[in-house]
Amino acid sequence: MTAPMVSARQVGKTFGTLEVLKGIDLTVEQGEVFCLIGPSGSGKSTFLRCINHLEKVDSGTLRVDGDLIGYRQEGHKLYELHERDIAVQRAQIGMVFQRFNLFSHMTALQNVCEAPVSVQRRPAAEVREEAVSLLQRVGLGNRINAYPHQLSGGQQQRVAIARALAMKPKLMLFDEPTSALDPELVGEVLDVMRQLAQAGMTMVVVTHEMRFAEEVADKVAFMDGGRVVECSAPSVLFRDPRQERTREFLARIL
Amino acid sequence: MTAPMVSARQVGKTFGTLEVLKGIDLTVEQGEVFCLIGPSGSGKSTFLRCINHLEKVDSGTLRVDGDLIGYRQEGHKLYELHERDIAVQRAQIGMVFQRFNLFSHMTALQNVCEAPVSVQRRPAAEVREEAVSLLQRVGLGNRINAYPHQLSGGQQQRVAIARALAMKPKLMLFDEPTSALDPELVGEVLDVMRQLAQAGMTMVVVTHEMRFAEEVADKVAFMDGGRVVECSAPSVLFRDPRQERTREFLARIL
Amino acid sequence: DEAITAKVTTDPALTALLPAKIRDAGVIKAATDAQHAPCDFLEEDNKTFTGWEEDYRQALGKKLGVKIEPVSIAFDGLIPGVQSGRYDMAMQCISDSVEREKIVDFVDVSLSTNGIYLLAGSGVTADPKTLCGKKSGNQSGTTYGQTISNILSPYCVEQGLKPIEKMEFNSQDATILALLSGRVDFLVNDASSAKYIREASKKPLEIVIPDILPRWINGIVVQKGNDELANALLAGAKAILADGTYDEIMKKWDLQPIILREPGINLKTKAAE
Amino acid sequence: MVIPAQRMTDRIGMALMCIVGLGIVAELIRNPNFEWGVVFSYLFEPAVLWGMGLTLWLTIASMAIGLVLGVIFAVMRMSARTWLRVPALLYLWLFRGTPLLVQLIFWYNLAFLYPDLRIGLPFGGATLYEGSVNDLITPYSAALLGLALNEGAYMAEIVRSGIMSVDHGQQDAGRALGMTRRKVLLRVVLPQALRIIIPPTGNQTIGMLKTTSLVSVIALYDLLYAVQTIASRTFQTIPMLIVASLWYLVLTSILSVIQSRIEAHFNAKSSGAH
Amino acid sequence: MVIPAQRMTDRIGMALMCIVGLGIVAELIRNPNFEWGVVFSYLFEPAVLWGMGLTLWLTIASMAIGLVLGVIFAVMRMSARTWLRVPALLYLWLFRGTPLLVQLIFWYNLAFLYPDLRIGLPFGGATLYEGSVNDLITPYSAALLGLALNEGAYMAEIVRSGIMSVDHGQQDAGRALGMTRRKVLLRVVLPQALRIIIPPTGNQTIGMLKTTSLVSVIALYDLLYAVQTIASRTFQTIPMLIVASLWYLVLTSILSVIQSRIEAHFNAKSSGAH
Ligand SMILES: Nc1ncnc2c1ncn2[C@@H]1O[C@H](COP(=O)(O)OP(=O)(O)OP(=O)(O)O)[C@@H](O)[C@H]1O
Ligand SMILES: Nc1ncnc2c1ncn2[C@@H]1O[C@H](COP(=O)(O)OP(=O)(O)OP(=O)(O)O)[C@@H](O)[C@H]1O
Ligand SMILES: [Mg+2]
Ligand SMILES: [Mg+2]
Repeated sequence: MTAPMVSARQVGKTFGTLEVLKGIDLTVEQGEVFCLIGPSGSGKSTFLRCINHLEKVDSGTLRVDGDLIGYRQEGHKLYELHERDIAVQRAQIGMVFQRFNLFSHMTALQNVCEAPVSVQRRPAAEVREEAVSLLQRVGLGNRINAYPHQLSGGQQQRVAIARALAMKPKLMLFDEPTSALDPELVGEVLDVMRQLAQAGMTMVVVTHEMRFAEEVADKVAFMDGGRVVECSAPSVLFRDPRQERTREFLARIL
Repeated sequence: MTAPMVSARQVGKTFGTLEVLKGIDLTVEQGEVFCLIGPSGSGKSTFLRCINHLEKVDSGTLRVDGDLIGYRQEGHKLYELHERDIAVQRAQIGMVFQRFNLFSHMTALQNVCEAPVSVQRRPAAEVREEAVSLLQRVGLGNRINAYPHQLSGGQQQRVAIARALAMKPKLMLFDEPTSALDPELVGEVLDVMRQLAQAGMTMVVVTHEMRFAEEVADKVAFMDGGRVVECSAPSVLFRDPRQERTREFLARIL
Repeated sequence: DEAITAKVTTDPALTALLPAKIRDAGVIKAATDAQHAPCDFLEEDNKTFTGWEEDYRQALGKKLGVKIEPVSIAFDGLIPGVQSGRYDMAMQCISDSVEREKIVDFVDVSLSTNGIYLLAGSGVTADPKTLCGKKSGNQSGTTYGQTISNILSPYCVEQGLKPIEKMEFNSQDATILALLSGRVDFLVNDASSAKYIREASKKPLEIVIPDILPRWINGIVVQKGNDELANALLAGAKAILADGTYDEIMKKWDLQPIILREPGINLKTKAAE
Repeated sequence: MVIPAQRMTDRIGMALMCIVGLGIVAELIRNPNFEWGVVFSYLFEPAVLWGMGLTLWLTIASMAIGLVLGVIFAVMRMSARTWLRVPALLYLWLFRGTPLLVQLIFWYNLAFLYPDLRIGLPFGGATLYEGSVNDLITPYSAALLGLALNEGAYMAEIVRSGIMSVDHGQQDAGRALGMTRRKVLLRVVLPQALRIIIPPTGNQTIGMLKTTSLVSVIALYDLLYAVQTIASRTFQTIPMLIVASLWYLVLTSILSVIQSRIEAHFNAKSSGAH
Repeated sequence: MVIPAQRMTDRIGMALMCIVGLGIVAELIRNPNFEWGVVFSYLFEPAVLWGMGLTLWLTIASMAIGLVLGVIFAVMRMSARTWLRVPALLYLWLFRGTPLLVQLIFWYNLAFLYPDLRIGLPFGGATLYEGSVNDLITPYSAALLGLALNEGAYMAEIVRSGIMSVDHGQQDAGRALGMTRRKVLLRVVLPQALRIIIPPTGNQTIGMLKTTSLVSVIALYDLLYAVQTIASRTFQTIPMLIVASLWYLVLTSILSVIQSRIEAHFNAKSSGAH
């Protein structure tokens, strides 16, 4: 029996006095595409950041591929991991941010090559070749030497996706990856994501693209006020939601 | 006969060697809601920035409410306006950016109050009252004292809209105003925009929300490669586009 | 000065007085701030030390059978340099005082007196009353300031006149510049600088020495308690005084009035006792 | 139960820090060469306190003027207009390029170069003021002139780096709201640039405390000069330098506290705070 | 035909700039008190050139070391670990808080406080080195030690302000890619911080050219000391200071050109460039 790719148990997170996550329970199986939807401020981004320990979980446990994220368990004690061990965990988890966060002093190509070369220590020539083909896949074959500020918002986000994919992660986290893309290009990117899903990539996607969620996701979770209100197959959640709150939310956006 | 609110004649713009706008001809009538759609990099943002002279037009003329923007005409000569005269023109044109651009050292309320007080020199108390009600209208009545970094992306963009509205502009420019908003909140904001339209506000909106364009816009222009490919009523453009390129674009996103 | 030093003969009995470490090295490390003509300054090449004290050191060294090697260092570094043992002695027309003798030992070898320098035709005379109410200038970190505030100014007040307005400058040339630009009416400096200051000034200068000005004793500074070295230096000083070398040097520099005929160690404290 | 990482490293680090710290303190107290008795006997000497007063006064005044000059010249240097940019560049070049000592001597002895000053209408018009430059330029005004003009040149670069750090979208937003460049600068850019400007300005201020000692060349008696005067009389150079250092440390500490207060204030507002 | 705004203002400004500029140049040439003849006769004096060599060498060496120290202490000061932060704060406090003059005298005369140095194994182990501190600390090493440690404290604040200016999202992105904090710092944050760090570092370097003159207190002869020595012999203070100023201006100009080259390089890459 393989462990689930992501398994969250009673995950809680507080910023100062603001309780942002109030006990999240979620399981993402291997190879699953898991979509997170919910209103603004419901904690979707925060939960995603907890998955690769960019935010420290305050209570509960979070496992990726069976390993506790950020901690080592011995008996009942949790020992926080050393930074370089956390880095090793993160290297296996790709992340695409809401706000691109491209390295602004590097070209598109350098952005994509940076981590495979400096973190995974793979040969530069090989990485470069792969990076070029990744950039072509996201439609930027002709802008590989442009700096981020020379690219439009849409172009920047596509570079960010290529950058995350270059690490060949076993799990990909997307925080509204298409929210800055043109509708015309959203399709292309969603295609890439679909291919990834078919190749067995596990993905957690925060998105407002309900059509994508309905079509590609294996499971959809609706979050509100730091809680998972409802989590089920998209066919169920979108057509026949159990909770009143979900119904309200969907009524307003569909 | 009233002059059109925006009238662009052969507007051209070049960045270095890159010709971004290749002669734009457009007319936006008073009280019209005018939507700009098109693929990434087609020059939509650039054209919008030309309307309030944030980018200097390289060739052609651009008039808002009958006045040349950024220039004064005498005979065949165009005299560039003094900066403070351009500022006066801009004060009458509201703008909402793709990337919020909230003043990061001010609270939401201060962001909204800043320009009416310091540019229009209106009494602070009166402005404050209006600002609070504007923030309530965009659903942020309870976050008026938060700084931008304490707000989620969606919340920030709503403050930005309130900030532009506070100037009581005669023309509003929106550059993908809802691209960072949650689907749930998009509706609320579009409602605000609808109300504005009914109150006679002229709006130029770059958007990927085709449903909004179809429903609210009086006219839709499709841009590609720095040119207006097609411009007509939404019913015509979306259902029965004349141009092959438009058809292709719409096919992919609808 | 080669011509003078050549005539000095080394006295092995004096060499024996030196501390073993110095005898072995054959060198006495000396610190000075070579920005003070005519005591210590550099020749045109800006490398070779010159000044009456340099000639004195060469003669003294020859007499003692060692080389006295000077190093130029800003004034703030002189005393810590001697205290830390980096330098065996410091010499830069340093005047002796009871207070200073508590920290270091002095081998006193010369005198000094102050002079009033003024522009020709300024109406100041050797009568100290003519100085009252005027602006004075002096180099900071020297005893000239005390001459003004402890002797001249109180004298003026005693006489029922206005005290002197004192200003200090951090180098001799800045002080002279202040006089030339009319910023001060007169300046107090070492009387021995007369020849040099006169030559260097672009305007004619006069020097007056009122009677009420005191005479100071100048000496070589060594580390406190380094009696062996102090005694050896004193013996050497007596020897070059006895054989006439000292007089010859001072004649060359036109400074005979400041020769100290009875050199000694810590003369100020001894005088106080 | 959650055990933080690197607890061991942290403990060893803390222990090491305490041991080394105590060692240094013990050494400072024990070593007789520091002569604490002498240090304390001169610490509150009126001449020293007066010197410190002058140091503090000159620092505050010249930093205030320097900051204003810095903003003006930073904006001029970044201007698209040649006739604003070139003078700013020349100013920066000249005042950063020559030693402050020289500038102070120059201002103070302006009378040597120009004995008389005549302010009048141009082209042989009426004389408005005529007099000796020495009367006009007192040691204080010369010191302030020299320090502030010099500081202004350094501050201009610091302000420029702060302005560069503000996202350009902020200016777009301000201008779109109808603000003039000037208003955008004052209301939007500078307040945000301040965060970046503060640390190097703190540096400059703390540096200025020490730089003011150069004014001894024009007959003003600052803190360092006061202790040097005492040291040159008593030859207790090291204890007297310790006296000055202690006071400088006190002033630096006060300035650092003020700086971190201001920084905390700005960080509370700004998105850069993490 | 398009006519740019403020053409009139621009023209008047340009004219004014030229007139004032020419006036100053004419005045400099005409006024006999500058004694250009004397200036030029001493300009290439070997002692002056030697002094300049030392000035330049000390500036480059101490800025290089200072920058490295600055990065290290900036990171320590921003660390969450008390035992890293506190020593960094103390270092900053002590080295910014005391005059460089005092630090130089302290290092140079360390032998006064500790005449002998003994490096040995702890707890009474074997002696590895034993000797006089004076032999170990030459004027050069004392100067470099003093200047670099002092500069490091100032650079730490500058580097910190640069690091603060980098958007925090950049660190998130780096860490999400599996980079350690160290790698994020070196590969992502510092390269972007450089843009903001360069102008104040240029300031410090240009300031350091002048600061090196303090080494005359430990028997090293820099540019300023060289001209002062000549002036003390010839009493031609102003011409000699002009000699020094001209060389400082030359060095400053070279540094400024290097600085603007580096800035242009970074601006070409960075989004902050507008
Ligand atoms: N670093 C922080 N410090 C304080 N509060 C924070 C921080 N980050 C997020 N928050 C707050 O936590 C709440 C949840 O934020 P989060 O970004 O996770 O929401 P979201 O669901 O991703 O919203 P959106 O769709 O608008 O991005 C919001 O109210 C936000 O203001
Ligand atoms: N300041 C600039 N300098 C150089 N090129 C620029 C600049 N601003 C925009 N561009 C380029 O001009 C083109 C049009 O950009 P614009 O931002 O107007 O496109 P857009 O239609 O708004 O695209 P998107 O939907 O991605 O925002 C793009 O190729 C972009 O890279
Ligand atoms: Mg989010
Ligand atoms: Mg755009």
